[in-house]
Amino acid sequence: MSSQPGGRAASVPLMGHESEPTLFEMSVSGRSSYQLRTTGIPETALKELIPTDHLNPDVVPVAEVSERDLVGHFTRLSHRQFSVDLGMYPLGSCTMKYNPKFCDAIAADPGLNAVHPGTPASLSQGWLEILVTLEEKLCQVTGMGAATLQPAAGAAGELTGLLLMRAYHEANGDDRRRVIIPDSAHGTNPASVTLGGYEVTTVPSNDRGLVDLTALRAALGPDVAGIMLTNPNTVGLFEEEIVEIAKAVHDVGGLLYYDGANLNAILGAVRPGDMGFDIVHMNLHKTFATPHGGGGPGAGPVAVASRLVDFLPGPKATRVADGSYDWVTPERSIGRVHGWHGNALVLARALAYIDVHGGDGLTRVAQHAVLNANWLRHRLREILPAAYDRVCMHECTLSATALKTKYGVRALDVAKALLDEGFHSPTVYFPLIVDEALMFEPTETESVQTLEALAQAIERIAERASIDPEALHHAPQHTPVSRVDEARAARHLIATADAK
Amino acid sequence: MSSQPGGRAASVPLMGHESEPTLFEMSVSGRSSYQLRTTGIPETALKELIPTDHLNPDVVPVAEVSERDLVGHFTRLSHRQFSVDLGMYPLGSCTMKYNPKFCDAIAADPGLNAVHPGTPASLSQGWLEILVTLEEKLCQVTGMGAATLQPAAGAAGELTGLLLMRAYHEANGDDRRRVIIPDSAHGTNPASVTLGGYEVTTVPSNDRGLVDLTALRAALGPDVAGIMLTNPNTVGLFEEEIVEIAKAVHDVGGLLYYDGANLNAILGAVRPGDMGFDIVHMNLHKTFATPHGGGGPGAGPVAVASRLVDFLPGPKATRVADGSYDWVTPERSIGRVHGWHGNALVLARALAYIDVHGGDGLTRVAQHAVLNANWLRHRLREILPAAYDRVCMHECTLSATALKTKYGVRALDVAKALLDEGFHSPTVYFPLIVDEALMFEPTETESVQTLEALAQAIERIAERASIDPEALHHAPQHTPVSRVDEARAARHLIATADAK
Amino acid sequence: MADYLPHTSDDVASMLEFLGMNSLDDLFAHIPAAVRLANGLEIEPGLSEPDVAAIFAGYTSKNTATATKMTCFAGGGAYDHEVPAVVKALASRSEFVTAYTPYQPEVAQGVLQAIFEYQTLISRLSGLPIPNASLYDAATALVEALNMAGGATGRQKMVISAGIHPHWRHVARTFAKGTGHEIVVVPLRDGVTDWESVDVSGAAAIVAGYPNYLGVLEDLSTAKSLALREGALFVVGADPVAAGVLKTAGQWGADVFVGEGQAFGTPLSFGGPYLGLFACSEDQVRRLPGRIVGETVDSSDRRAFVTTLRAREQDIRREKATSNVCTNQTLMAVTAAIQLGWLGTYGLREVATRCARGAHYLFDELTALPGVSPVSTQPYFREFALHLGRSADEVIERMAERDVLAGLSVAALCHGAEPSIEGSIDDVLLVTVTERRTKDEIDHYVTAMKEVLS
Amino acid sequence: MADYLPHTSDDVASMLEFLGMNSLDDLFAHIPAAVRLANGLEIEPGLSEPDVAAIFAGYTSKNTATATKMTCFAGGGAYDHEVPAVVKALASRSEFVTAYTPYQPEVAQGVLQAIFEYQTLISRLSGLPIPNASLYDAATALVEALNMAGGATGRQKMVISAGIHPHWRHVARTFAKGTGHEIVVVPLRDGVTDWESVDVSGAAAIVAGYPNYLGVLEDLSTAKSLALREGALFVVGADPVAAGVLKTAGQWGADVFVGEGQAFGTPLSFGGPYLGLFACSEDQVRRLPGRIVGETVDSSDRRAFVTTLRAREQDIRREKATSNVCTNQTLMAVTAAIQLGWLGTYGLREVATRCARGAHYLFDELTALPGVSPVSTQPYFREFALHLGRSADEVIERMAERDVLAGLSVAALCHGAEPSIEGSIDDVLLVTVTERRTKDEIDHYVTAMKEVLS
Ligand SMILES: Cc1ncc(COP(=O)(O)O)c(C=O)c1O
Ligand SMILES: Cc1ncc(COP(=O)(O)O)c(C=O)c1O
Repeated sequence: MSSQPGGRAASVPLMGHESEPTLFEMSVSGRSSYQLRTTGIPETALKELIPTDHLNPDVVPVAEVSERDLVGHFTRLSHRQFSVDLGMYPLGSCTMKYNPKFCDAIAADPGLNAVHPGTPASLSQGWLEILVTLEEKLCQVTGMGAATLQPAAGAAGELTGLLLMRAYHEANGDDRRRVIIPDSAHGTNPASVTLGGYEVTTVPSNDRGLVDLTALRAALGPDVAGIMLTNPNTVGLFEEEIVEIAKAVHDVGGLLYYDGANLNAILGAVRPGDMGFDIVHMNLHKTFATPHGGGGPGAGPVAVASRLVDFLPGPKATRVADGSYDWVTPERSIGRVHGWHGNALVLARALAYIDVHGGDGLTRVAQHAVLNANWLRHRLREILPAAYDRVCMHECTLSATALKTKYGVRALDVAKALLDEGFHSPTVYFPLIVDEALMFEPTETESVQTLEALAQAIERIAERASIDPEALHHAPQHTPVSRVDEARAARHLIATADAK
Repeated sequence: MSSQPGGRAASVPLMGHESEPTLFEMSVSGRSSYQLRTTGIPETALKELIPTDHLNPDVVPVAEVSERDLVGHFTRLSHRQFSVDLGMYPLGSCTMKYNPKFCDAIAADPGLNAVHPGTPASLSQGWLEILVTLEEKLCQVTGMGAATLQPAAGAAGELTGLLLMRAYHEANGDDRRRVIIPDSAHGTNPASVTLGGYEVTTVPSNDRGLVDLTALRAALGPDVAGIMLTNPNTVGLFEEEIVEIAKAVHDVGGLLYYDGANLNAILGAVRPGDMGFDIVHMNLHKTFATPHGGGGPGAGPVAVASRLVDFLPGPKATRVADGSYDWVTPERSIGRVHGWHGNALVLARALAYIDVHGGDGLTRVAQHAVLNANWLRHRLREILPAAYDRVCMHECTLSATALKTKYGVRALDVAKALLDEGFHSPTVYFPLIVDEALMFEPTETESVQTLEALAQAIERIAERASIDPEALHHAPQHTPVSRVDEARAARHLIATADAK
Repeated sequence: MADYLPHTSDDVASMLEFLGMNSLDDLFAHIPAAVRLANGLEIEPGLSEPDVAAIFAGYTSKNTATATKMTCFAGGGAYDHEVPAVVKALASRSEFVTAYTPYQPEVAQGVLQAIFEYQTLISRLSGLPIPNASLYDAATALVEALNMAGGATGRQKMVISAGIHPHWRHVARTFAKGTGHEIVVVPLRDGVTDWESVDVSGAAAIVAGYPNYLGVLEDLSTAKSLALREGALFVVGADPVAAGVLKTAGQWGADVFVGEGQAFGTPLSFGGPYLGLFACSEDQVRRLPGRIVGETVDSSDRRAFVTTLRAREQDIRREKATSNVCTNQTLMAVTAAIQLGWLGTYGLREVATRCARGAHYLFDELTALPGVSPVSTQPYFREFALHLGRSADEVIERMAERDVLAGLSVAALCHGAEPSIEGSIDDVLLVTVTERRTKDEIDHYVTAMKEVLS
Repeated sequence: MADYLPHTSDDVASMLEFLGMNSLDDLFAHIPAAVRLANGLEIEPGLSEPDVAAIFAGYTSKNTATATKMTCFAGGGAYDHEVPAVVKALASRSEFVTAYTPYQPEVAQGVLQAIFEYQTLISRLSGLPIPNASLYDAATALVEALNMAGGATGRQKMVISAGIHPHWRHVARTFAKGTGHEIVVVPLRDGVTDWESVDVSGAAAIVAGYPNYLGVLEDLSTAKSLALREGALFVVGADPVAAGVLKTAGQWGADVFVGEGQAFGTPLSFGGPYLGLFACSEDQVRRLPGRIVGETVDSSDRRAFVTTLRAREQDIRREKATSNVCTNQTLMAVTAAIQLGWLGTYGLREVATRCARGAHYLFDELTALPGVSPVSTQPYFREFALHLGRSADEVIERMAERDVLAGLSVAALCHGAEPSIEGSIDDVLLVTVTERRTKDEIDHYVTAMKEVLS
C-alpha cells in the first residue's frame, strides 16, 4: 500500500514525534468525504452546456480522503501547533492577548456571517449599524474625526494612510516626495512608503531609544509629506517629545501618521489625535483581541483628523438623515482599498470586545498591560537587562548581549530554550537598533503567577548557559521537530507537494 | 506566590512532560471569570428572603481563576487526552468508530437543545416526532415491535430489559428465579441480573468459543426467567446455534435477552428478532456513532417483541389518532427508568446518523466492520493468533500467550507499547475466557492503510519482544505520564484535591 | 448513497482476496440461512447531510417553546442557566467528546484530571468527602443511593419524603421491583414533610429533598435525627446551585448526597443527557456506585490520575458489583467542572442569590393577583408552586401564546407519583426563576398572567 | 464592569510595590501632561457578555437577507457554497485560530503544514508552480500581481479587461495612485473583451478574467498572444471553483493567477475575511508577494516546514520589499485546505458541474420570460447577466419580499468602474447559482420573478 495511514497518531506529541503525512500522501483513488444536497436539477452533460475548448481535458487532482482521515489529519496537525489557548505567547509587538470565545460566538452567528456583501443596504441595516458604531468608538479611542474600516490588516492600513496623505497634499496642490521613518520602525512602514510612491528618509534614534529630535528637524523640509511613528515605539518606549515632534512636522506642512500596532499601551491614557497625529491605523487583531488565525485575518481600520475625512475610501457605511444607514462615498475619496467592506467579521468581534470592556475596561487593559511589561522588565533586570532601563509601556525590549559575551548564548538560543520550558518565544532581533533583542509583550491577560513562571524559566536557562552553553544551541528538544534547516528551505524551494 | 501559573504550557506534550496544575492550584483569591446578564431586579439581601438557619455561614470554595487561565488549563488537558479524532481506537466491544461532526451540529441546534423536558407535547411536537421516528427505525433494525428510548446507557437498558422480563412473567403468574449468562458475558450482564432480582446461572463456552448447547440445556428449567446473550458474542463470534438456543429457552418458557453492544456486526444481515430474541438493548454510543464523551453519555434503548410491548416504560412519545404526537403510558408499564425522556440529544444524533446511512448504508457499515476485523485477524495470525481462528464478526480476540511464554511479554505490555506506536490499545484481558486476550475492533471507518500500519506496529513490537523484552515492561515512554501506580491509588484513596 | 466508509471497491476486492473470499456475503456465510435477512432493512436509502439537515429543520420548526423563542420559567429539575461561549468551546473540544472511558491512563490524563477536578467540586458542594465520576441523572442517582442503603443496612425499607421530585420517586418505584425494596412515601403538609405521619422503624434510608420539589426549604434536622435513631442512611437530594448560599447536604448531616448537575453548563436538552451527582461519607466508600478517579504517581513519580477502587465494579465483581453502571455521563461532568471553574466561588454565590431574588420578586407579584394562592407558606429558594384557580395546562398554553413558558403543571409532573398537595391539583403551577431572568421578563410574565387569568 | 483581566487589587498593589510605585498612574507619568486624556474615554461602561449578546441580537434582527432566511442567488465574487459541519469543526480548532504567524517552526508545524497543503492545492487549481500563503482578498491580490508585473518589466502600463470584477478594477485604480501605474481598461463587446480596441503596446501586464465578471467564458488565447507579443506578464483572475471542470489559468498560459478563495469553506461573511489567492510561474518567484512555506528537515532529519525566501519580505527588505503585506489570511487558507480536502478531486468537479447545470437551467427559464434578455450571447459558467427592462434595484427589493435574494444590481456593483455593457445598465441583474440551489428553489425564483415583472 503506497499511501500513508490516516488513522495513526504517531505524529501527535501526546504519543510520538514522527512527522504527519500530507493530505496527498494519505490520498487513495476512489475515496471521498463530500456530501451534497439533492437538487433535482436534470443532470445534463457538461459539454452540452459549455464549449469543449473551455473544458479541462484532465482532472485536477485535489485529494481523495475519507472524512475520518480528514478529521484525524487536521486534529493531529492542531496538536503540533502552539496557540494562545495553550499558553503565554509573549511576542513583542504582536499583542497576543487572550481572544474571548464570546467574540468568536458573535462572529459565528448566521445573522452576521450568512449575509452576502452585495446585499442592498435596506436588507442589511444591522451590518451597517455595526460598522458605523464601531467607527464612532474607534474614533473616540484615537481622538479622530472619521475612519475607514476597509483595510484588511495593519500594512493595508499604512498604505491607505499614505494614499490619504498623498491625496491631501495633491488637493492642496503641493507635491511632496519624502516620508520620514525612525530607524526603529517596523518593516511594513518603509515598504508601505514605497508603495505609496514616496521616498523613505530614516532618522536615527537617540541614546534613550527615542526619535532624535535634532536629527528629525534636520531631515524635515518642504518636500516632506509626513512622518510615520509608532508611539509607544517598537522598543516599547513612549516618545516623550511627541508634542515637539508634531509641531516640527506640522511646521513644514507635513502630516503625522500613527502606526497603531502599539495602541494597547495607551488606551484611555492618551490619544493619537491629542498628540497631534493626523492619520492613525489600528490593528484590531492586536489591541482589540481578534484572533490571529496563525497569521491572519486581521483588520487595520484607518482613522483621520477632520481635514482628511473627505478623502477616506468609499463606499462607507453612514447614518443618513432618516436615522437609517446607507453606503456613502466621501467627496474626494481615494477609492476602494478592499474588494468589499473590509474584514467584516473581524470588525464585529472588535465591537463586541469594546462593548464588553467599555471605556473603563479599555483603560484598565492598557494599565495592566503596562504594569505587566514593567514588572517583567524589572524582574529580569539581572539576567536580561533592558536595552533602555526605565519605565516602559506595554512591552519591554531586553538584550541577551551579556549572555552572548559571557557564554556565547544568543537571543535565539534563549528563545528556543523557552519553548522547552513551556513558553512561546518573545520577538527576537527586532527592533533592529537593539543588539541581541528579546522583546517581551506579556499583555494584560497574563497573571503575575505566569509572569513569575516565565522569569523562573529564564533563570533556569541562564543557569544552563553558565553550565552547558552548547546544549542551548540545540534547544528545543521536547518539540515535535528540533531546529529546522531554514537555509536548505531557501536554497532548494519546495513550496508544494508536487515540487521535485 | 503560592499558586500555580495558568499560562505555562509545559504540560502540553507539544512542549514538555510536566504535570498540569489543578484548577485549585491555579486559583487566586479575588480572581474571576463569570459575567451575568443585567437583570434590574432589586438587590435585596438574601437573609431578608431566606431564614438564616438555611443560609450557609461559610462560603463554599469553588475556584477563582481568570477566563484566560480557564481556557489554558482545559485546552492543555485536552492535549493530554487521546481520542477518536486523533487516531485509531481499536477497543474491542466499544465500537469506537468515527463520530460524524454533522450529528454534533444537529445536537447543537437550539431548536433541540433549548427545549425544556417539561414542555407540553403541543409545544414540542418536533421532539416527539424525532423520538417516534427513531423508535420505528430501531425496531426495523432489530426486528422488534416497539421500544423505549429512556435508558441512558447499555447497562440501564439491560436492567430495564430484566424488569420487563420480570413484569412479563409476573403477569403470567409464574415467578422465576434464574437468568442464564454465558461465561464470556460482559460484567454489566450479571450485575444487572442481580439488580433485576434474579440469580445468575453461568453456562460455559465450548471449545469453539460459543455457548455450550448441552450445558445450556442442562441449566434450563421452569425456574429460568431467561437468558442474556450477546450475538456476535464478546469474543466476536456469531452464536451459530442461536436457533437451537432460542428454541431451548422458549421451550422452558424463558425469554431471550439480546445485549446489543455488538449490533454493529449484523446491521442489515440478521436481526435479533428474527433470531428469536424477545428483548434487545442497543448502545447508540457504539453502533450509531454517538460520541463517548470520555466515558459517557450514551443511550441504551430497549426494543421488545410484541408480547412485551404493554410493559414498556412510560410515558412514551406516541403518534396519536389525529397524526399529532403525545405522551402515552403503556397499559402495564413498569414505569419510568429515567428522570425525563432519556438522553434526548444522543437519540437525535443517532437518528441523524441513521438517516444519512439509510438501510443500504447501515448494511455496508456491518459488512465493512466485519471485513476489517477479519483482515486484521488474518494479517496478525503469525504474531497474535486468534483465540478461535476462523471467520469472526466485527472484532477479533487475539491472544498474546505465545509472546508471553516465549519472551514473558504480556498482553498488557503489547497494549502499552502500542501507545508509543501511535495507536490506542485494544481491550485487554476481556473476555475472561481467553488467555492474554487482546481484543481488536477496528470498526468500519478505519482504512486498510491504517490497519496495515497497526499490523506493522505490532510486528515491530514483536520484534522488540524478541530482542529486549524488558524494555516493553516499561512502555509507554513517549506519553505524558508513564505507567501509573494503580495499587497506590487504591491503597490510599485521593479522590479530591481536599483529601489529605 | 451517503456514509462515512473509507473503503473503495478496490479496497474491498483486495481485502477479500487477502482473506480468500469472493464477496462480502462470504463473511456472513456462517450465519444460519434461516435467520438471515433476505431483502435488507426496510429503511429509506441514505441521504446527504444537507438533506438530513433539512428534515431536522422540519422537526425543530415544530418545537415552538425553545428557551431561545420563549422566556423560560419552567424548572422542576431542569434549569435555564447561562452557559457562556467559553464553556461551550472548551467542553466541545473533540479530545473530550470523542474519547472512550479512560482505560489507558497514560493517554487519558486530560479526562482523568478533569474528572478529578469535578469530583473535588461535587465533594465541596455536597459537603461529603467521597464523590463519584457521575451517574446517568438525579433519578437514577437516587436509586443507587437506595441500593447503597440497602447494602449498608441489610434492610429493604426506603422512607422517602414526598418532597422528592415526583419523577425520582417514580423511578425509585420502578427499580424497587428488581431490588425488592419497599418504598414508603412520607406526605407533605403545607409543603413540608410530615415525618410523624409514617412508621419509619427499620428504615434502610431516610430520603429528603433540599429544597423539595415544590421549592420549599425544609428544616432537615428532624429527618436526620430519625435516620440516626433508626440507624438508617440519611440521603439528601439537593439542588447543587443552592449550595452557593444554602447549607450543604453534609452540613445537614447527610450520609449520601444525590442531585441533578444539569444546571452546570448543560443545556435544557429536552431532559438529557444530564448529570447524576453522587457523593457519600467515608464509611460507604466500598459501596460507591460507578467510577471514581484517584490521584497517584507514574513510574517516574510524576503526579497522575487513574480510575481506582475498581474491585467494586461490574467488570470485575460481576453479579456482586455495587452497581451495574458502566458508561456514565463523563462529558457532562467535565462540562460541569468547566462551568464551575468559570462561575468560580463568587459567581456561583451570585447565581444562587439572583435565582432567589428573582423568584421572590415574581412570587410577590403573582400572589398579589386575585385568585392566586401559594401552595405552601414556608420559605423557598428559587421555585414555588401556586394555586391558580384555573387549569395549569390551559394557563401554560395561553401564556405560551405570549412567548412565556410559564412553568410546569404539577398534575402532569406528578403523573405516577403523589403530588401530596392540599386542595386541588390541576390548578397548581410550579414556577421557577433563574439568574437569566430580567425584571422586564418577569414584569411581562405578570402582565401576561393577569390577561390569562382575567 | 466586565473584562478579561486576571489581576486582583492585591496583585496590582504588590506588583506596583515591586516597582516602587504607588499607583497605576505612575506608569504613565512620563507622558507629557499636555496630551494626557483628562477624563477617560467617552465610551459607555463595560457590559456583560449576555448584555452585549442582546445588543447584537438587535443588529442581526435587522439583517433581513441572510442566506439562512432567503435563498441566495447573489454572487459576483462571494458565493453561497455548502460548508459542512466537519470543516467548521476543524477550521475552528483553537490551535489554528489563536496562533500567531509561524515564527517558531518547532511549535508551528500544524499551521505550516496546513499552509503547505493549501499551497499545493492552489498550485494545482491555478496550474502554476509557485503559490503563496494567501493575500487579503482577490482585489488586493490583483494589485500585487500588477506590482509584480511592474517589477518584472520595469513598465507602468497595466492593461486590464473590463471583464475583471469592477471592485478589483476599482481597487487597482486606488493603489495605482501610489505606484504610478497607468491603468488601461479594455471594454467588452457582447460580454467579451475587445482587445483590439485599445493600444496594448508597452504593457507591463495583460489582465483577463475567467470567467469574467458577467460570468462569460472568454477564449484567453488572444490575450495570451498579446502578452507574448508585448513581453508583458499575462495575469488571469479566475474563479477557483471553475478549475473543477474548466481549463486552469496555467493551461491558458498565465504567468500569474489571482482569485478569490472565499468559495472554499468561508461563509459569505458580509465580504470578509476572505481569501486572496495568488500563484505565479517559476521565473517570478523572487518577486512573490507575502509569505511562502517551504519543506525542509530538522536537525534530526525529520521532515519539517518553515516560512522561506524571507529575504523578499518587508521585515528584512524594508523599503525594497516586493510587498508590504505582513498579516495575511492564513486561517482562511487553512480552511480552504480543509474544505478542499473534504470536497476532494471529484467533489470539486461535482460542485462545479452542479453550479453550471443550475445556472443554465435558471438562465433558460428566465430568458423565456417576456422582456428579459441576456447581456451576452456567449458561453458562461455559473453566473449570467440579464436585462430585465425594470430597475434591478427595485426587482431585488420585490424579490426579497418573496424570500429570494435575486442577484446583484450591476449598476451598484459598477459604482466606480465601467460596466462595459451595451444598452441600459440600471436594469441589469447579475444572477448566480451554486451547488446548494435546488430545482424547487430555482422554480420558486422563476415564479417570483414572473410576479415581480408582470
Ligand atoms: C509596529 C507594527 N507596525 C505594523 C505592523 C503590521 O501590521 P499587520 O501585520 O496587521 O499588517 C505590525 C505587525 O506586526 C507591527 O508590529
Ligand atoms: C458487551 C457489552 N455489554 C454491555 C455493555 C454496557 O454498555 P454501557 O457501557 O453503555 O452501559 C458494554 C459496554 O462496554 C458491552 O461491551
